[in-house]
Amino acid sequence: MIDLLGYAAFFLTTALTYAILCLGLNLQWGMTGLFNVGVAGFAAVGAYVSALLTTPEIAGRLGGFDLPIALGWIAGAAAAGLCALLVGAITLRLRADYLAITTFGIAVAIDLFALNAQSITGGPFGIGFIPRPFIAWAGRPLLFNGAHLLLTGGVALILFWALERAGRSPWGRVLRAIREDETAALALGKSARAYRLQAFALGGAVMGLAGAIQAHYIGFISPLNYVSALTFLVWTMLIVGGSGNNAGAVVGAVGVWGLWSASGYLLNTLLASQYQARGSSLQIVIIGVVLAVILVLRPRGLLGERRIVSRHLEETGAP
Amino acid sequence: MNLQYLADGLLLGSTIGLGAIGLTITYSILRFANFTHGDMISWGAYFALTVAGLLGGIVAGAAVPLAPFSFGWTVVVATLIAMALTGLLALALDQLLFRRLRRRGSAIAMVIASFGASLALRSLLEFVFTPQPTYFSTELQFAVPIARGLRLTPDQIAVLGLTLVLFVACHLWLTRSQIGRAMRATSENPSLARVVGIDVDRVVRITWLLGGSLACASGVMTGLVVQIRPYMGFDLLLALFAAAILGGIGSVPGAVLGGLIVGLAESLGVWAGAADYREAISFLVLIAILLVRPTGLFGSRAR
Amino acid sequence: MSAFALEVADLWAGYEPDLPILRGASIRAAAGEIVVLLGPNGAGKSTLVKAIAGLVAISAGRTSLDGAEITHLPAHLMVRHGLAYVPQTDNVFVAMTVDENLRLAAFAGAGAERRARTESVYALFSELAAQRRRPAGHLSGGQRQMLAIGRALMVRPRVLILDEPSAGLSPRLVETVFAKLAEIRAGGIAILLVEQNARAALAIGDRAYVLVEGRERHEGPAASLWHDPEVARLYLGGLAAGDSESTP
Amino acid sequence: MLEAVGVSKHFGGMRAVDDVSFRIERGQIVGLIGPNGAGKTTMFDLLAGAQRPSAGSILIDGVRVEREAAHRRLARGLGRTFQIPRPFAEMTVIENVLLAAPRQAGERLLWTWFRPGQVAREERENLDRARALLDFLNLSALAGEPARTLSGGQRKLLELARVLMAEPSAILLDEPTAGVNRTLRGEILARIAEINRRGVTILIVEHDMEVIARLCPRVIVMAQGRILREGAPAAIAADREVVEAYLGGAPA
Repeated sequence: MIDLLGYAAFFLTTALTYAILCLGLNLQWGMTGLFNVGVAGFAAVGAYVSALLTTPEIAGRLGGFDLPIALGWIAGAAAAGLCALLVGAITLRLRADYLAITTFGIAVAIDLFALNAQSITGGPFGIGFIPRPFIAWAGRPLLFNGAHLLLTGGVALILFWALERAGRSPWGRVLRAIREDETAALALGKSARAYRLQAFALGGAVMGLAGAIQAHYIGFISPLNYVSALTFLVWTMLIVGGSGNNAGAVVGAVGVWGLWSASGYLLNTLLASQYQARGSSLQIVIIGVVLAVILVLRPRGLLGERRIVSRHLEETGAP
Repeated sequence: MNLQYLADGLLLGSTIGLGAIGLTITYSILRFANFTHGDMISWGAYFALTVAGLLGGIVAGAAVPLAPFSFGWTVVVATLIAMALTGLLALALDQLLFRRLRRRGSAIAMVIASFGASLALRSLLEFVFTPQPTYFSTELQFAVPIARGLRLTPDQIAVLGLTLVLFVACHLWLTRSQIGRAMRATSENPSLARVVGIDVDRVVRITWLLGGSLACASGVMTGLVVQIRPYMGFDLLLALFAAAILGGIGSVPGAVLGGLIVGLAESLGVWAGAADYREAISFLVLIAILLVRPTGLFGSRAR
Repeated sequence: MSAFALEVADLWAGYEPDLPILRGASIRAAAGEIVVLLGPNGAGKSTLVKAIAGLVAISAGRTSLDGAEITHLPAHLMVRHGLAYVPQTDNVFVAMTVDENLRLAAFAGAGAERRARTESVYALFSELAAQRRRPAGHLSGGQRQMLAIGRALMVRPRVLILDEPSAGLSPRLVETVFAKLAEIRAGGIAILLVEQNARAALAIGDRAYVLVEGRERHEGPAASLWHDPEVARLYLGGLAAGDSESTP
Repeated sequence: MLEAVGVSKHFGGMRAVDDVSFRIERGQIVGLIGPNGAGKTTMFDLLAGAQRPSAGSILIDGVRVEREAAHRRLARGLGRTFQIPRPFAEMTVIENVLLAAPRQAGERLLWTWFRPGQVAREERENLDRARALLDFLNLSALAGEPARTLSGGQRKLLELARVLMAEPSAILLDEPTAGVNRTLRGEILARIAEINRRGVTILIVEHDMEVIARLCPRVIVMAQGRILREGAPAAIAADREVVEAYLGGAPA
């Protein structure tokens, strides 16, 4: 029973870190219509920056500043946000599919950097000994995982609130207008470029924060964590949950993470032992099929988008 | 920079160019960034590998290398069969997935779908064949000197030759055949194409078939001179996009030239000591072209 | 069967289901006849010819060629049935050469037959012959219009529909293009001509319809229409008619 | 209050608008008509600021604005509608109107978090105005529906509501009844007349002569980039030169 609770806390904590990634993507894609295939790259920036700042000093590698974890989180988010701002400044004027290709390229470039800049990132060996919050309770899994769940849940809740507040305000209304018809939004005097850049950078920062949280939860990062499969998983979560809807992003993250874990468990039991090492490939195939089916049959996802943007409108009753 | 780097760059560039031909044709007609093109390259290589293996088992002696090359008749025949198979795979994917999204008129949903399908296809290969690299032949090949400081293996020369042949064939197909002209017309203006009597749905089907078989050819070539891995096509994808955009979407000569430029740039990077960041170089080329001239070298249309 | 090459009966069509632009339009064109379609802006002239060509969904009514129904035929099969349509804008493939534009016509027969047809187009539009290897994007506005018409003729249509071929052309060029239409008519083709430029169109036309609010409101021989007070009323009548209503 | 002085616009060798001058006084409602290609749309774009004139000047309340961008002219009180309305199809009707409120505090990201009170107060005020406008234009029943469900005529009304939300003192209307059925057309005309009665200056480009006749005591006719006639509708309708201009080609 205790084991099960511990696992549940572990499962939910992991799912919530994905939910945060998903919230970032929802701001970019769901609300603003910016196609980002570099989710893994932005998460990696957040994770590595935070890890470099907070780990103890190690010979032969830059960093090791031993700073507090909270500072690492903030720096990780800021670095990823800055990165998104740069990429956005160059590419947001391009057609949607060129943006997709460029963000794809950014993720590849970040991955290469993580893999090869050994003196900074630890190369293929990654960075270990990343300080974990509540490490004193590591011997008591339930307490440790429970505390992490509370922490991650708290951060997710604050982000959810902040993104709902922003997204369901006149600001969010402009984002939605730009997504639907840029020319018409311009005619109303709304500068599409500035709003897009804000949304893209903020979304990147949220992804960076998620990357940092994950890194400090697991205590170890390596380039293997930030392959395109991560981007793909987050996209599937958002599409399944319902893009354009923050609650959908969270529901999708928990649901798809559940499906992912369950399929991993099932494949492990079902596959003959010589194939088990390859099981994770089959997991990806399963998620890919889920994505395709949702796109074809239910493109709005489980929850879909709310029709009314402004929360003030809901507060004052039916319009 | 010595000649050998130049030769390596040309060789790499011609495999990129070969892959980019298929990408640029399909991109211009299907009108979305198709991330599965890279995986069609991998699937094509594995199709060819499997068929060649089967043929070798059936026809005794067919697998004996055709001197001076490292591969035998089986690979040649298998490539032709695999091209057809990959074309059919691409067409099947269209019928199952992309056609339904196209009807809804959402180009960006097609990009998402292709991104997902790409990962699923690649993982399926990984599941069946394991991530371990494999080869058409384990025969050792000795590079022959071509000029001072420049050596190429016969296989590499064959790849250069085949790129040239396929480039000319594609170019002739698009400019001389009726269906090729219909494809160009569709890529330029689909609604006018309908008005002049072109069956656009048929053009789209042929485009998938052609794109798949070209991807397969590119996969076999890459497999011959490098190795066969489930990720081989995906790792090439960024370079392919860079080459196709650099050349101008829809331009076959542009794709080949773009491929050569990207290949040479990567090899220049290797020469300059940035071997580990080779793929990032195609990204830099891509960013540069998007900043300076998003329509590409041969592109005329603002798309 | 019907004596008319093109027959349109009580056609309803539009871009959105709840907003029909055509409201029961009926027109006819006989072989060897130029029929002019006039009307104030927004009357639905372009929509009518697009609906006939299969580019706008038809909700009710019937279109037929020499008596054979073509109402819901997909656009790309229209040329096979003998109907060629020349859109108003973007009507040539600019990245392809003049020759290639002509050869695109998919049902122009093979080999010798197609070469003969190509040469007859070049004979009709001699200006194009000199430019046959150049991309159509390099042509002038008038030459593009000729190329678009030439390409339509490649399929030897029985009905040729032109949507404002005079748009953007100088008066002299309009005259040249319209003179060619008269030549084409001599070959026994029915021509349906949508025009803003009524003066020039009525000069070569045989018969004309005035379309108002999605249906034909007036029909008559082209020669007499120019001075028909009814036509002036259809264009500007509202100004006088509405005036009395508005006075409080 | 709105004045054009010697305004010309050349595209290459073509003179789309050629030395056009007119003056519209505060509170007037004027029709701008002419055959296709007469330069009406270009003139309209020049007034609204979508294009810059090659020569001449445009004045709002005596201030020269021909170099100012469209949204600056809106700030001076000159609004416009589009011939083909572009509502945000998936957004509700009322939010389409709310979006048009200029310079909203809630459009700043940081203020949505740190000045919620101000944002909420402003949004409530805007909501009241938007509801009143929808009432005025008989769209209240549809306020919560996505704009894509509106008919062509209702879209025209929404377009009017959007431009009114910016509280302009003059409005340029581009074919306010094109593609609208007869019943709704009457309603749109009545609303335009009412807007004008409340003191808003209006210039209408329209092909439907009946609309012009019912709304505008004064009509300007353009042909081939120039002003051909100016006067009362009935006199214009009887003018043979105007008729010939409509039937095409150069006046003989």
